[in-house]
Amino acid sequence: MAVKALKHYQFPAADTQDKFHGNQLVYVGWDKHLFFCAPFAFCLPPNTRFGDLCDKVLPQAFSAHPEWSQVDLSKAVWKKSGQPWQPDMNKTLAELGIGHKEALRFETPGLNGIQGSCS
Amino acid sequence: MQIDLRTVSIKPVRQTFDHIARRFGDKPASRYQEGTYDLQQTDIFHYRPLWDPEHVLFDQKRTQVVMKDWYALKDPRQYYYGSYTIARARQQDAAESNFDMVEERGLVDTVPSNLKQIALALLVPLRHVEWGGNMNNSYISAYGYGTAITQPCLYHAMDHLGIAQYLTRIGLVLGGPEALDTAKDAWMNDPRWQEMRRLVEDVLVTQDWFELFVAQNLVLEGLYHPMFFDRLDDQFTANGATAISMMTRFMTEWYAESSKWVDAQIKVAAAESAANKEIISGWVQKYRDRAVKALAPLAEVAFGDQAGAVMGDVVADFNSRCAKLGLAI
Amino acid sequence: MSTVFIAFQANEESRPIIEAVLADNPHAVLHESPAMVKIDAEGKLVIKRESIEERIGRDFDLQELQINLITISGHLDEDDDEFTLAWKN
Amino acid sequence: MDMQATKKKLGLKEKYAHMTRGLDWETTYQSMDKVFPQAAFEGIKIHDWDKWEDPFRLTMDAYWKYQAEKERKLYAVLDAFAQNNGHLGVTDARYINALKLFLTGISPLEYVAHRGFAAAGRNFPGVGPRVACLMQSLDEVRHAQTQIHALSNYNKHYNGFHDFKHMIERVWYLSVPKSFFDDAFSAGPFEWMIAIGFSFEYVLTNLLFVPFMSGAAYNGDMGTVTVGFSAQSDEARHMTLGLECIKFMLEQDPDNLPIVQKWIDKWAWRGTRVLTLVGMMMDYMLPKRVMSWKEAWEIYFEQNGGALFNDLARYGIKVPECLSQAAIDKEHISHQAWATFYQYSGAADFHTWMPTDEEMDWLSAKYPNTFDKYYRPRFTHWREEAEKGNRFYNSTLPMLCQVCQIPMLFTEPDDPTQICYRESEYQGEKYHTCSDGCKHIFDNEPDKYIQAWLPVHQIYQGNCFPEGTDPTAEGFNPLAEVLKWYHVEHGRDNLDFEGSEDQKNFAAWRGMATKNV
Repeated sequence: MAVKALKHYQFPAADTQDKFHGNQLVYVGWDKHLFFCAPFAFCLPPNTRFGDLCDKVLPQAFSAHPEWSQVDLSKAVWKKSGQPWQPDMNKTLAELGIGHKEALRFETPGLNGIQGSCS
Repeated sequence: MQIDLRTVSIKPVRQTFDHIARRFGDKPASRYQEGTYDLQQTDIFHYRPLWDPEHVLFDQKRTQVVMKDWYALKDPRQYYYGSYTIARARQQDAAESNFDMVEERGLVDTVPSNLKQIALALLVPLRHVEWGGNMNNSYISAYGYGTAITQPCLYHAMDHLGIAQYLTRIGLVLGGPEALDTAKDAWMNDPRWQEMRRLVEDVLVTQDWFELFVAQNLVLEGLYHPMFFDRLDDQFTANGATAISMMTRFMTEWYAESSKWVDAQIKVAAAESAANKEIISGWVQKYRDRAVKALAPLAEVAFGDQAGAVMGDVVADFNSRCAKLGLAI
Repeated sequence: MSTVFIAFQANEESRPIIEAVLADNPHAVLHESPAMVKIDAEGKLVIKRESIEERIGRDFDLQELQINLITISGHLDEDDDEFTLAWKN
Repeated sequence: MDMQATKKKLGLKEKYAHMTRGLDWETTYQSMDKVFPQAAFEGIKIHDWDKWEDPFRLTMDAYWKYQAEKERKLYAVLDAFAQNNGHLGVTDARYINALKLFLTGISPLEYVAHRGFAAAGRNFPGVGPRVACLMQSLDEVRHAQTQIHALSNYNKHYNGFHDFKHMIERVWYLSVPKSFFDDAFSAGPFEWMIAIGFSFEYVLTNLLFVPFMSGAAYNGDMGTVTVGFSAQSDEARHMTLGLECIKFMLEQDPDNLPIVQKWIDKWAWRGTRVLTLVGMMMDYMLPKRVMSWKEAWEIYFEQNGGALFNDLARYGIKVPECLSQAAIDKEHISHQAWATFYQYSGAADFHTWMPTDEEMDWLSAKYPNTFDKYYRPRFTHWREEAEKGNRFYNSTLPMLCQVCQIPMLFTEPDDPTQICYRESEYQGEKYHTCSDGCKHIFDNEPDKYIQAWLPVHQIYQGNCFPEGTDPTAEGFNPLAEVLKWYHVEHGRDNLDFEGSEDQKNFAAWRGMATKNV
């Protein structure tokens, strides 16, 4: 719907990809693990290999959780924009069609957070 | 356990907020300073206003006047809300006793009828001019830049509302509710008021808020307040209409106080740069000439054949005031 | 019927006002919190100038209520004699 | 004299009518459209501004008189509080952190409210609402200043109060309240009245000023309490203005209903989201608690707001749909927010901590359906880790909601174990929101919300480092540089309460007061 304004009202989006110096944003959330209060935002080159995201980037963010050591991301159940999705660890974000500001989530069946509280 | 906290002598970690300390050093700051400086946001705004997409919410570009630091425009009275309302409450208390005295003692009946007619013809329609003053100052308070000037402009706006209401009471005391209708009719239709109304309406649609400040607070007030609440007031007192002077005491005191604040703003802004001086001087000339023209027929009602001389005096005083403020007019 | 309410700062000036409100509105319920007194009433609550004046022994302007008022709920109607809060249905 | 006897003193209503009505006029030398350029663009139709009712009929002289009386009392309390080291009388120095959030997150909004109401007070073509708005504008500058003056004394003794003006424009969580007010002030005058006059003042500020301030009293802070209650006494006028404004729009033209309903839906939700911060202040930051957030919500929002919506039903106004989610959220949001601030305490301007056992028991009793099941295990774990010297600080930036700007911490209405993700696309770009309510707001006005200055994205764009910082230099620590840009002093203003300078100073000063040395 159009904004009702007194004069012409159109402004560029504040967060388009060109403003991130060659990088893009990707969000990643670990479902049923509210220990981390919200999904994370990462700023990465589009040619980042998905495997590198999993092996090098995500551990820094998630390793404070006592269950992280049991997580095998290659067996995680992924969603992209809320839809079931299967990543290929050898492909890059760009090749996998993970665009700027894509939201990814993963579930780790069998791991239910601290004392099963989904924390 | 009883704790006697008063006996504790502790050394503060800091004396004031950092944004105050950056301006004045880390020493105890006044309530005016902490309640004024840098209160308005300046840097980051989320959305452009729907009502003015060309600017951000608080934008220095809404006037042609340029200041390196808008907080140079401080209020010599150092009014923050508390000190402002307490000062006005004291004045309204005095005004209230004056109105009570006039009403309870029936002092209006002692006013010579020709003077009563002048008061009805001039002071009561003037409430609409005051209302314009309220609107213009609320505009500045909304769209001006920097709390140092936008804050006192709101106080000034409310003062104008207060004065409009005192003028209304004068109308009610002198002529009852009908006096207000008569005055409104004069404001809308009497040829003697039309130049004034045209000027007020033209000022109402002025976009540049500093221009508005100059037109309203320096020029318009600088001419009609001395004329009505000083010269005309002298005439009331000299000729047995002290009752009216009693009811306008608030305005006389108020103008003496607030014009000093207006002067401080103009002086600092004009001294900032040659460009500011030129712009402000130009505005003064433009509005002064129109205001003089608008006041001429009203001066005749007030002063009869003395009108020209009185107007001449008022304008001469105004010109010398502007010269002292560093304007070239 | 919905509840209206009014709350005052708990202090000496509010005391006679609260007494007057409770006397004039038998259906009103008093709740005391730290530093605050809240009065709830089904449907309607009326504060009468006269009742307050009886208790303080001087003239009272209902606009003086504002000095110690904390909050209200309901539509307000105020004249020289009464300050009324009500929901219209 | 006979004249005197027959001249009846004018009643309040009559007097007020003379004092305001008729001051304005239909302009003819300039068109009314030009004098009031903002009156029509939002689509609200007003046929007769004289139908406006002014419930509080304050003339300026009465305003000055009563407000000056309030100010005299208030500043007497503040002076006494400062002279007697009143800050040492609070129950527990943890409490002071709630005040930091108040000064950095709320007082600057009072200031924007002042400017916004000055604008509304200029822009409405009716004299009644204009005068009421201007008085409110004046009250709002009062609130900003009295809060600053009350907290000025805390600033002298505690960290985190020191640079509130700088922080409101920059710090990540302060963009939540700031963007709320920016959103309202950038809207037209009628929407502003719904946003602030109605939703914020009528529906929401009671929750901030009444139970929270009563809590401040319970925690021994008479300075703040006096400011809070004294401010709220003005709110009684403001709420009445907000309610009157909404009734007026609805009565003037049936075409106004859908516009007003859309604004009510939007602002009820915007406000509810901002109140998340207040919920956390009540449940976690007041060492002695008067009532839980949930109880406060039930009394001041559900009962009071419910009465209001019942009343507005006769105009066809429906209870905003999003509020059914709020009824579920009331059991969760204070805990979710505190968990967020606890883990991002490294980037905050106040201290956090984990509740004690006794406090957790209170939370279980107040939140029997949720606290033990979802939150106690997490909090106990964090506390144990902290005791082992392993205090959890999250240093990866969170994903934010495009509209409310809160990290995406809220859970699905039907599943409190699952983060709620909502996604929209506009002009080929993806936008994420935390709830149906926020998504709806985005989808209604995408051109507005795509401009949002989202703190996390701005950090990644490199816009949040001190001038002259070189992000390519060796050893560049982005988070440290962001804190410097915020003017948050690492190790002093942020991190856990345990071990903080505030904690040490308070204990030492209290020790001086209770011992003979």
